[in-house]
Amino acid sequence: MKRFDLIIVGAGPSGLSAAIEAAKRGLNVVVFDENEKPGGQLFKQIHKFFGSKEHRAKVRGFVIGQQLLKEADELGVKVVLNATVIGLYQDKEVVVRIGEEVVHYKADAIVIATGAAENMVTFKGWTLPGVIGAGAAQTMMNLHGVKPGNKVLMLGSGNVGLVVSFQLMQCGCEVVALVDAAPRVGGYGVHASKVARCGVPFYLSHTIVEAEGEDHVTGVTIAKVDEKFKFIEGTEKHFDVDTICLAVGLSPMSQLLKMAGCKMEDNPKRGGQVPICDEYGRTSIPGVFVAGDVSGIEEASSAMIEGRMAGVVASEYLGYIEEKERDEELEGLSHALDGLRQGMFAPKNRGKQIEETEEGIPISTNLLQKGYVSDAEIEHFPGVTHVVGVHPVIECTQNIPCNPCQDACKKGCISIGCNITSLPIAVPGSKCIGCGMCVASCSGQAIFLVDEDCGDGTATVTLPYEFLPLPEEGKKGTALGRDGKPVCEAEVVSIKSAKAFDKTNLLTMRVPKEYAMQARFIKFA
Amino acid sequence: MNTVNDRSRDIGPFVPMDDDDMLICRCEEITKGEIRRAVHDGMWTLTEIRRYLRTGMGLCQGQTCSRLVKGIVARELGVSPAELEPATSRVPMRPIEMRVFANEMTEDKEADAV
Amino acid sequence: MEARISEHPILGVMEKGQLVSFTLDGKTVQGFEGEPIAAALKAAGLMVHRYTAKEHKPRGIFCAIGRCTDCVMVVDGVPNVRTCITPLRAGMQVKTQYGVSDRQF
Amino acid sequence: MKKTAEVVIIGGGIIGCATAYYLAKLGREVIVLEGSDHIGNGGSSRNGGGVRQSGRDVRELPLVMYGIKNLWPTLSEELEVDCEYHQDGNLRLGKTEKHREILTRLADNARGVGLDVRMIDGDEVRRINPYLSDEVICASWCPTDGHANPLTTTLGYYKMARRMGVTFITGEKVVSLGIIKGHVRKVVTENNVYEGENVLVAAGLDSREILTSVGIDIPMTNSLLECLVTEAQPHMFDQMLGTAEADFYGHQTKHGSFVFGGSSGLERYNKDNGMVSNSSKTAPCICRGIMKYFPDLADAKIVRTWAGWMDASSDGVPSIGAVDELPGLYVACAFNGHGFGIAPAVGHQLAQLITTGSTEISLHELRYDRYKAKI
Repeated sequence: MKRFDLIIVGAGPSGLSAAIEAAKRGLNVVVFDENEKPGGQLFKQIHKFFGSKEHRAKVRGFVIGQQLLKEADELGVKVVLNATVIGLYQDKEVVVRIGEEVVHYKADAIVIATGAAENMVTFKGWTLPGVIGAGAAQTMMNLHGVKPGNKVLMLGSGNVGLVVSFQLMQCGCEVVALVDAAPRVGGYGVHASKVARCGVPFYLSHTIVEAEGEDHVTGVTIAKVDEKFKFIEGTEKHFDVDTICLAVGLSPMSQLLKMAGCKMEDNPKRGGQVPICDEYGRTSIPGVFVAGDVSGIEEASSAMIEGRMAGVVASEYLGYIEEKERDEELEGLSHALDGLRQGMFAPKNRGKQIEETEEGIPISTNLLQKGYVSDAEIEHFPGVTHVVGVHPVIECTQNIPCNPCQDACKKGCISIGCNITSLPIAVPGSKCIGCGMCVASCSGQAIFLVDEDCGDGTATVTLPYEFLPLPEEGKKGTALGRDGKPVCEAEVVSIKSAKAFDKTNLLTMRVPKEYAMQARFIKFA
Repeated sequence: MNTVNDRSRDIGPFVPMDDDDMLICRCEEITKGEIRRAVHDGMWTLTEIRRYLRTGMGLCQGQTCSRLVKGIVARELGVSPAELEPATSRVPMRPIEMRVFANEMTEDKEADAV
Repeated sequence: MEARISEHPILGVMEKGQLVSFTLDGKTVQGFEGEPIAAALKAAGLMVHRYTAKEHKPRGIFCAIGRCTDCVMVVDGVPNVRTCITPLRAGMQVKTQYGVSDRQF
Repeated sequence: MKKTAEVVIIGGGIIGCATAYYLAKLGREVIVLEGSDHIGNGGSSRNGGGVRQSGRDVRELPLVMYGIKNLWPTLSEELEVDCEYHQDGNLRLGKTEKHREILTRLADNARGVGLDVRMIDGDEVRRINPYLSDEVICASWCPTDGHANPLTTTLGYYKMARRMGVTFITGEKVVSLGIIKGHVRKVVTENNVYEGENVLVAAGLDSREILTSVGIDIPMTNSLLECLVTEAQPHMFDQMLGTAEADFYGHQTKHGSFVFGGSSGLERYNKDNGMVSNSSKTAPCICRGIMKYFPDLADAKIVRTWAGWMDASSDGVPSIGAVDELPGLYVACAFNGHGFGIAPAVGHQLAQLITTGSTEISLHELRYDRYKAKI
């Protein structure tokens, strides 16, 4: 039987990262993935990632996927696609369906990096065509270039629901509402804000009563729920939609591990049924390792580090490196992982209600309940200052592990400091030259360049714009506030695209100066 | 480790609910009411529910409904979902045609396949 | 094909295979070779892929990655084909599935 | 928690559940102890669903014939569950002259005890089941055989017995039995001690170790049997199928899926890792076997495979009845992989035996102490 040092199941961020680390150290590695394309969810993630440089921050997910694949390929890793691992048997025998055959392989070590599957919720009509998972929407629009629908209601305000809502708008769908049964937005505030300012209303403490339609979805009714998640009569709202998107969480896809006989546990903090493993992914079966969402739901950025850890641990397990080298590597990787697991959204804070930032500033209640920071609240944050001339307004209001903006400004206008989760500060006395690198670099699209008074009664606001078609200079539109509601008329002054901006166009609009601190998006008739 | 489970423990009567006709297992078209009723008929483990009703035994093998079924059974029994052991995972992880499953690659070709 | 995204602000113009013809319940439809059958059908405006065995209820795309098996149809005479992960080829005969066959109830 | 009863049954499989049900019908107080976490977790939910008489040893035929005549036809109504019982005959298929010999001998023996079973040729086989390939040259045909759903039947017995007041305790692994004044009364588990006037050991292969504690031995060993099930397919046929070689057996279920069992020849030597694990080699082998008989099923997709231990005795026939030398003790084990179809009759007769001391169908040939040296 053909034998490998290391068989990896899943060519997503963690699987590929494990493969790279192992191959670097001389292991003979093969990666099997059931999909036609590698990269796991990375190729559906078209937004810029958070984190710092070591986490590949401000690089878009699908580009990270391309980078990982290239690196793996250069190291001689074999990535076999359309290869479904159908079973994991005793003695680390892996049976794979490849094309029209099944093949038996042996491995000295196995890394399971099968990722996660979407959770679902039930409501009347949930089986109708047109009710789809958020992942399905991403797959259709970002992999296959087909719009999942025209008018969409999104259920779920976690990062997936928020990011996918934005992606839906980017490909030309209308998102009529974002609904969540929880009383607070679950995902990053910056993701919520960029959706809200496009005009998507948020309905927290609401959920779906019924998906309507005979043969497919033609409408949806939502209603408010009480603390026990029971519908409150008389609060029903109807929307005409053709698509309902469900983004209600993920569960580890750990069936292969259970099949292999790994000790498992049901751990709600890690998202469900997961293998019992140590911090480096060692399961109860010697030589079987796990990495990424399969061992606990997190972000792709942490999955990549976990993958690298598993690759390092497997290398030592098979004698390709000494314990000392392993421990040194793991120390560095642990440090990187710790960096990502900080801030208000850290796994350790799951389920906690955080009332104020690390700096002691109250968290915006509007942000949590409606998806945007109010005009009054935004003034409390250290990134928001008022100085003469063009300057960055950094509307980053939660402690999340992310710092590209600090590096983006060569003039030192933005500072986060060594604590990656600190709120960015607009540095007093610094001189902004209006280059816009900070606007394009902010993965949360939370930085604006504002000239509050151009001297002629107008102000200019430069905002990140990732939609098509790009408007021409001079085009008139309506400026929308953070809440997505019209605030005033606006005119496009310029639209800048540059390679360094990586598809984030900088749209500068002119508005009456009294709206300089309100106008945050522009809509064209 | 198995845990002693006296199936005569009183879990209260079956009380009909408004959404008992809600479909839970999309493949086998099993409703919430059927699942709740089965719990009261003594099916207290996810394995028993599955064997009795076919939930999670359809084409998708429980990929979609297993978490939902777990929640319903746990509520009916008055325990936390984490206490319920999920049904066993079985080969094949995805449906596979008999002709393909039957077609095992010969050893001389294994190296070329990857 | 209005459901097709002609140009995406981030992804640009997507690379696709050749435009080919296939049939849906006997009618000729077009799609790109190699894309999932379900993507071609979605672009052609199809919502209902099958009707269920017990309740005869309509189903369509749900997970789009081959897990939920809701989008199965009868393809070239074979029932239960997951259209979301089966690549389209010219001349395929795709039929709405009723229960486990293409015979209407 | 209840710890004493008139009857303590060890084993919550179909034998234990059916016996408990019929005992409860006769007004007896029963406790059933199941070692695993689930009712019906052994062969009861892992078999191919055959409810057949043909192909069986003549010693067990009277019992199974009794069940098919008197119990199976009304079982769904009685248990208030769809047992999916079909009585559409059993084809035991042969592809070679050697197969014909085996099948003819079995058929002749069965006719000797009054079973309607006859040999038919390949063409007649294909008239009954047109999907069978030309490789089939003969079959034994028993029109009163059939199949049912082992899962719903087993759990149906459990449900009704429980409803009638039987106490079921799962996760209660029996370690030993205890004798009090010459009478088997005590049942010791890992956690508790139970007591009954009568104790029935129906714990499959584990029965051997349990019985050892009171000095009774039933020679048994284990063998791993594997099964698989396809996705639902359009309706094709209703017969139960088997082969002379026993390389596969099975049927199409009411749901449309095909359930097939089979072997690779390696089952006696499989390695146990603490779980009942499939071998990587068997399912492909079963598929190849099936396709020789049913080429049309090549595109049917397998959705699930599983394995189960069979409790095999040296003569291939179960041990059922009272252990005369130890009053209060009864056994029902070593069903050799075909205990499902016979289970209702076994439960029914054991309930009679435990309650009245005698049975309608003689169990003499199935005595626990019948095993003798060959010379």
